[in-house]
Amino acid sequence: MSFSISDSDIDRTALRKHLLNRSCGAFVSFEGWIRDHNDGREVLRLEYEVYRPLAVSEGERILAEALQRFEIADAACIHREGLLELGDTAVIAAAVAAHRDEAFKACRYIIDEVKHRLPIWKREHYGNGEAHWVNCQKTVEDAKAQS
Amino acid sequence: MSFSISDSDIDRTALRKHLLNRSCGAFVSFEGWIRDHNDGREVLRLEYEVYRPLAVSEGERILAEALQRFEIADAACIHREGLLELGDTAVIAAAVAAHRDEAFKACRYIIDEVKHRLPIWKREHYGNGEAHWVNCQKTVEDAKAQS
Amino acid sequence: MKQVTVRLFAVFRDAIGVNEIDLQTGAHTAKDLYAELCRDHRGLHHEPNALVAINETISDWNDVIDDGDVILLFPPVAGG
Amino acid sequence: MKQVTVRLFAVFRDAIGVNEIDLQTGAHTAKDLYAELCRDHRGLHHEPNALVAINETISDWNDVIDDGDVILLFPPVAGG
Repeated sequence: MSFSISDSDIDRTALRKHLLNRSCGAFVSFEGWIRDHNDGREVLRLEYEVYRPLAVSEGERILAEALQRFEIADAACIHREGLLELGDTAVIAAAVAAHRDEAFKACRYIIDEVKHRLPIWKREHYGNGEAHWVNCQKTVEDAKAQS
Repeated sequence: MSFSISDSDIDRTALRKHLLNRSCGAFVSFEGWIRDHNDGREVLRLEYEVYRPLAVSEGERILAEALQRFEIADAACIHREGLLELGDTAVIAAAVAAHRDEAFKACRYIIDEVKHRLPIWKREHYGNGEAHWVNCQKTVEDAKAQS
Repeated sequence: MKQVTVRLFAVFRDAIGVNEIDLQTGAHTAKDLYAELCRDHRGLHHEPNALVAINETISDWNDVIDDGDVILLFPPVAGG
Repeated sequence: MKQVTVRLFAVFRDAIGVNEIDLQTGAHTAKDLYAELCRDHRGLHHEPNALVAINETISDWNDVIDDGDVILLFPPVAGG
């Protein structure tokens, strides 16, 4: 079981090797990639801000929950922080199990929880030079315009 | 979209690169590994026999179905043939999409169909020197014992 | 009588010891042909999940076989 | 009155322009403190999905804050 925050390229080969297990027949992994659009706007790059102390402890808790809820042998997750370019991998989550059903369910559980519970914030940089924090009802720019 | 049968190690890096797409935020992959046990028996290695002409056309049909049924941008699958050792990757299936839900569903669909529809047969070699074809009600040894 | 070629795979091939049989048959459907082969060849047996392909197309067991057909007998598949 | 430290992240930090505030407050719960900060700081606003941590533990908005607490105000998260 291993959760970490990384400020450089995610090493998916090392993560896979870490999970290799001869009693496991199924390996499922999810990668979140930086895509060039969101909500109809062109995205140039992304910035992740992470509050590491709580992100790591909460990430480890999510992996422990996955191990308890599903018949898996192991699980791992790495999340990036800092500035990311199009096509970069922002997050990878993976689970290994004897059988595929449990590996799929666990991998899905991990990435869903990671997206909802970790203190991580994403700022999108757009083609027109603007940048907004994602998931916030108001952006700083909106707030200033109203004040 | 790419389906293939391989008689050497699966190149997962090339498969991932083939699917890389800047309009996609989600990449889900499944790997089937050779595990050291099945139905309570110790497995030493596995042998895959593939009837290539139909395996390839049926594999391509499965990928086309996945592209039609799910909101994915692309999908790929590689299946091994020949003798495989413990820990080797027997099959890899992957899908990319704007959003993770569709990528998970498509990847799951592909591997489920591949396991049920492709003319591929698996022979397990056990610790006691025996070898049996998997999924068959009777093995050749059983049949001979009864004759 | 029809002249057909039957190709056998995996456990079916191992059971008979050959991977191809040319034979004259009165069998009407693929199912009939499979039953005939199980009768005539010790070791070959009925597998409920076996599949059949006629002339390189996955087919139904009730499909009719014609003179000159190539029939592929697939034991239960087990990919992945 | 209690003496607390508030740490701000992402859009909240950008809204105020500082990442930490030491203040005297009469606020009873974390929710009260957040409301007080929104009143006193132009730009800071109520986010329904904001989270709060008290002394490094994710907490409930109704949890009581004590003298000396460090309160982390998290705008809606967006990992992955």
